[in-house]
Amino acid sequence: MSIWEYANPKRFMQTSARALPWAVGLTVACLTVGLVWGFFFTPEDFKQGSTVKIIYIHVPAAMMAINAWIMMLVTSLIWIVRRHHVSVLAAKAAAPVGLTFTIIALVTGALWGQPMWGTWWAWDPRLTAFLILTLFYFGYLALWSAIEDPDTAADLTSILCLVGSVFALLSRYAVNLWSQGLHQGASLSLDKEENVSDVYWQPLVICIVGFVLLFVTMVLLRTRTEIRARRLKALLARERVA
Amino acid sequence: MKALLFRDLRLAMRAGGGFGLGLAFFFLLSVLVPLGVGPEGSTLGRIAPGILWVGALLACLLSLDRIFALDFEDGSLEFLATAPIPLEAVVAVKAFAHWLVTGLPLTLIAPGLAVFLNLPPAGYLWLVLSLALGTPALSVIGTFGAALVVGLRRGGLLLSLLVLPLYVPTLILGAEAVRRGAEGMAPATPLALVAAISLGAVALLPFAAAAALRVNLR
Amino acid sequence: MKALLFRDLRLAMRAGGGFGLGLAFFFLLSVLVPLGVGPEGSTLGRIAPGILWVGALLACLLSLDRIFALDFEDGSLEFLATAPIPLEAVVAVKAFAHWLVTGLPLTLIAPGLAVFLNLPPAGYLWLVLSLALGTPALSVIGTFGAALVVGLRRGGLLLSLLVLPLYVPTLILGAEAVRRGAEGMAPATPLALVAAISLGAVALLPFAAAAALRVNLR
Amino acid sequence: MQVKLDNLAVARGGVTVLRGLDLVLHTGQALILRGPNGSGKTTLLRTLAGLQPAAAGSFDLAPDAVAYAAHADGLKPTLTVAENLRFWASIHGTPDIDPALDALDLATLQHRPAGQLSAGQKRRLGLARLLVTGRPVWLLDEPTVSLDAASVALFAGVVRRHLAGGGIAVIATHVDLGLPEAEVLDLAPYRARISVSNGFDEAFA
Amino acid sequence: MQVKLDNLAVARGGVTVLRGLDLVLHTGQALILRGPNGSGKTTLLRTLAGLQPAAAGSFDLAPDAVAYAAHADGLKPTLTVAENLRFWASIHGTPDIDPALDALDLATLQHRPAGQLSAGQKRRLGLARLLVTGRPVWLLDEPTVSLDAASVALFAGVVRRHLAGGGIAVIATHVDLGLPEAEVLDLAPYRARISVSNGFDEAFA
Ligand code: HEM
Ligand SMILES: Nc1ncnc2c1ncn2[C@@H]1O[C@H](COP(=O)(O)OP(=O)(O)OP(=O)(O)O)[C@@H](O)[C@H]1O
Ligand SMILES: Nc1ncnc2c1ncn2[C@@H]1O[C@H](COP(=O)(O)OP(=O)(O)OP(=O)(O)O)[C@@H](O)[C@H]1O
Ligand SMILES: [Mg+2]
Ligand SMILES: [Mg+2]
Repeated sequence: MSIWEYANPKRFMQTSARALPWAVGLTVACLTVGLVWGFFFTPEDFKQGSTVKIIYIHVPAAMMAINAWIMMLVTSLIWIVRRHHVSVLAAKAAAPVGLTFTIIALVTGALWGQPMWGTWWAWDPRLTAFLILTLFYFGYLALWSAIEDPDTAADLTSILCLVGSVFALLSRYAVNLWSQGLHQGASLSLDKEENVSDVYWQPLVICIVGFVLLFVTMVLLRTRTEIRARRLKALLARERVA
Repeated sequence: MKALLFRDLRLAMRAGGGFGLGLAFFFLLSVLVPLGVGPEGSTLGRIAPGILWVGALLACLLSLDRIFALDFEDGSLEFLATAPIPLEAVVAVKAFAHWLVTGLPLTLIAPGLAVFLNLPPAGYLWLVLSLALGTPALSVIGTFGAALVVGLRRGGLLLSLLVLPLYVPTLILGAEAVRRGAEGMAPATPLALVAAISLGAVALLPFAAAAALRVNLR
Repeated sequence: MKALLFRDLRLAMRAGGGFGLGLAFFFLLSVLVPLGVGPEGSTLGRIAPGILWVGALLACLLSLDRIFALDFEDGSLEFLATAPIPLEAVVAVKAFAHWLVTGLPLTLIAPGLAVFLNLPPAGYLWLVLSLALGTPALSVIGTFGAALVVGLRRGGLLLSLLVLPLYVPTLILGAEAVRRGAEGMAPATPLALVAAISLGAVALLPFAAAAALRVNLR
Repeated sequence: MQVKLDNLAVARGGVTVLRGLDLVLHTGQALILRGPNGSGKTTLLRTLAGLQPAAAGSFDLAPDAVAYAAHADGLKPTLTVAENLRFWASIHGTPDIDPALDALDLATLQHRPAGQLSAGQKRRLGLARLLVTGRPVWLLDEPTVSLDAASVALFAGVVRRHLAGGGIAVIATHVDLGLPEAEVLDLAPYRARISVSNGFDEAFA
Repeated sequence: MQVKLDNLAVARGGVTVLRGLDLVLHTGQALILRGPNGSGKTTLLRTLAGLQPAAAGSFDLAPDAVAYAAHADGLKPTLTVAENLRFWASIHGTPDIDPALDALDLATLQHRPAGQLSAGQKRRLGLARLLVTGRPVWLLDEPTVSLDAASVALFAGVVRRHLAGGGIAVIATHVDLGLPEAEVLDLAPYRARISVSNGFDEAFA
């Protein structure tokens, strides 16, 4: 059996129905452990005080915001090449989730920026690139909602997602050339020495896993909703004709 | 194809066509910003490269929805899609016509408007050069955006929403080149990148745009 | 009349309608200007009042051509002109609907965008106040402009050209009020003038607009 | 109720196309305008509807007695059939749209967005608007374009009922409407000849 | 030259409207599509023109053999009649527009901007475009809308000459075109019945 079998809506509904309870359970477990550990059982930073704990939301949200877009890119490609409906509906389902993560990252970043940098917002490359990502999410969603016919919408948004990804990447480089950064670099890389100290690191990893699971759960749920909405629409259309 | 180009140019020149209006918008923005921001010369000089580029970008943007919408509404686009020229060529010709009507005049008039905004003299050459290299990208990207929204009634502002983020790299790099030029630094790197974006966009986006058009005509 | 208002609002909310797009444009401009101008906070803070006002103005401007053009194209406008409500009331209702869909949300979202542009904190209150008092003028003046160009195919950019000069006083005074507020000076005089312009425009322009409409329908 | 044309001339694009129209229509009467393409039927109807001034002569018809149906139907594609109709009904103060929906057989389509109708269905909706205006004088410009035979008959019935209820109808058309009782006016004799007699100042008519 | 439909089904807005169309048309043949409003004539013509995919089945008709005339005429109001036509002529590589102008009696109007034509004159210009495409298969959607009787006859002559020259025409119409030799296809029997058999997933056709 090939993996494409799961792109059959019926098949997908069955499998996802079985997977969902597990996904929900794991998500709740990871997030509870990670956040409680992070918020209540780690010391305060000597420099940042308790604001350092924003990291447990900010960093996972920021990571997932980018990964959600990447997932949308992949599923959009699958739709363009193989025309599996579940694939493109998963992209559609992921967009609002990704957008929410993006906004969470922006808001937590802003809350963090106020004590750390003395401003809610600075035109730092990473922040700017993130803002542009937000724009792409909005554009993508706006295009979906503007088109009536679902297949037309799927095709056009997939093309937009593809082209948009290229330009998002270009923006990232352009922005680097344009401004020096305030924001810290990657602190979770494996090959670097100066990772965040262990006390912060372990709960952070759990939180990141929790956010990944949260994303998967949300996307599964929303994809199921999209499939149902699509069926409902077909039923209504048929009733109209009858 | 030549027929299509000439028709588009002729339509642009006729009453109610787009020629000159992009230009007018560019002009008005360069006048409004000093009115809004206040008359201090030094501040204006500092923001001039950015404002001029933003102005050029908006002027392009505002004329985008003419590219396909009119042809769609009166049915010509369906006839063009069934005509013996590939849709990719139609898209490329339309982008080129848009550039001739918008991007080129903008580039030529920009130094004049830079005077209003107090751009330092060292920046003039780079302003013209960066616009000349960057506006083709704006036209092609815009044509792609217009192809995406062509089926929708008055996609105009949705179009802006879709296209503006795509314009970001060109804008940043173009304005950066002018700024560096105006401050006496070397503007070669951003300028080369702007040219690269233009080339890439011209080479690849017509295919994406034609695909989008086909979907929209369905 | 209430029916007309509700229809216009409903159309704006439907797919392809104008709601949110003016907002999106305002947002985009506030983001693009720093990208063009460069990231320095102090420069941005200085130009913020002007840029925000120019942005609000352009966002209004871009949604103007929807006011009558769609109704004209599908023939509704002729039917409305022969309907038992005075054309002046039609114009006023349409201007009001435009303000509800564009001016009001702009006013509400402006403080959020001011963050991006580093507006000094003292300016926030005056920003909201000046927009609240000034955007009705923008809508009414814009409706008048839209009535002038309604017969022309894609009058969009011609419309900009006609309306922008009419927007100038509102822009100058509105931005000045915010700038004074941001710098801790008294913003009362320009603010009062903005309010006066709005009142005058709301009271008088619907008559001019209705006259223009009648001519254009001929 | 009557419509009276008194030596009326109508112009389009600065050129007079019809002149010398003298005519009285009474309650219950229908008039069918005939004439080749470009003879000025649309121009005449627009003038009677008060949308453009008469070039010469005059006519007696209050603008608020007129319901005009042009080539374009004035439909909003994103609103449903019922929403479109209800809007015009409330503009004209008509409380109920159901009679109009039934008269043109639109009841089953009423929840469809107007943009998704076929050409003939759109046309039926456009004609239904006439009923909710509640106005006595109908000016119809090629009302049966795109309609199938059954709908044309339906429409003829609607017009007949309107006339019976004391209405008046002026209809421009090229095809047979199934209204044999209507008077037919051929516009050919009224075609304006070009006269240069009154000198250059006719450019400022 | 032939057009072949093989168990073709066509859909609009995600709903199949016609199915089971089997049909062969040969050189010189004209087919008139009849069916009430909303029966799917426009949808069928658009599908044959290659503008939308077939919902099921297939048809044999090269896209570059087709000239499609829709409800909209594709005219630019600011270009003159001759300019409009010359554009389509050069797109299709036809050197000369005079025969087309003469065939539809547009020669006297050729320097008028298309926006200033009356409804029927516009339509004639739209039909003239068919002649300059030089393509053998004409797909016409209600071509005689707004035409007066003389123009309808003119148009019938044009179609007849096209057929005699080895062409094919498929024409959707509600009125009589004066082409008694054409075959008539009533679409009623092909109306798609609703089948629920293939379960929910037909939503993802
Ligand atoms: C609105 C403002 C902000 C935005 C949009 C933002 C965005 C981001 C993004 C995109 C990442 C990258 C995640 C990744 O690379 O996978 C990140 C990570 C991070 N941010 Fe922010 N940030 C903001 C403000 C701040 C502030 C004010 C601080 C603290 C002073 C901060 C501290 C961090 C840290 C420590 C990381 C983890 C770095 C890493 O592991 O890669 N951020 N943020
Ligand atoms: N906008 C315009 N500007 C100038 N002349 C026009 C305009 N519209 C129509 N005309 C011309 O005015 C004359 C009358 O046009 P009108 O539309 O009234 O004709 P009609 O009888 O309705 O024809 P049809 O049967 O084709 O609809 C025609 O010769 C036409 O070419
Ligand atoms: N854009 C659309 N979206 C969804 N459904 C549509 C759309 N356009 C038409 N339909 C529906 O599809 C069916 C077929 O429409 P079509 O336009 O092909 O009919 P037609 O035979 O051309 O009718 P007419 O004689 O009125 O032109 C109709 O029921 C119509 O309501
Ligand atoms: Mg007419
Ligand atoms: Mg049809």
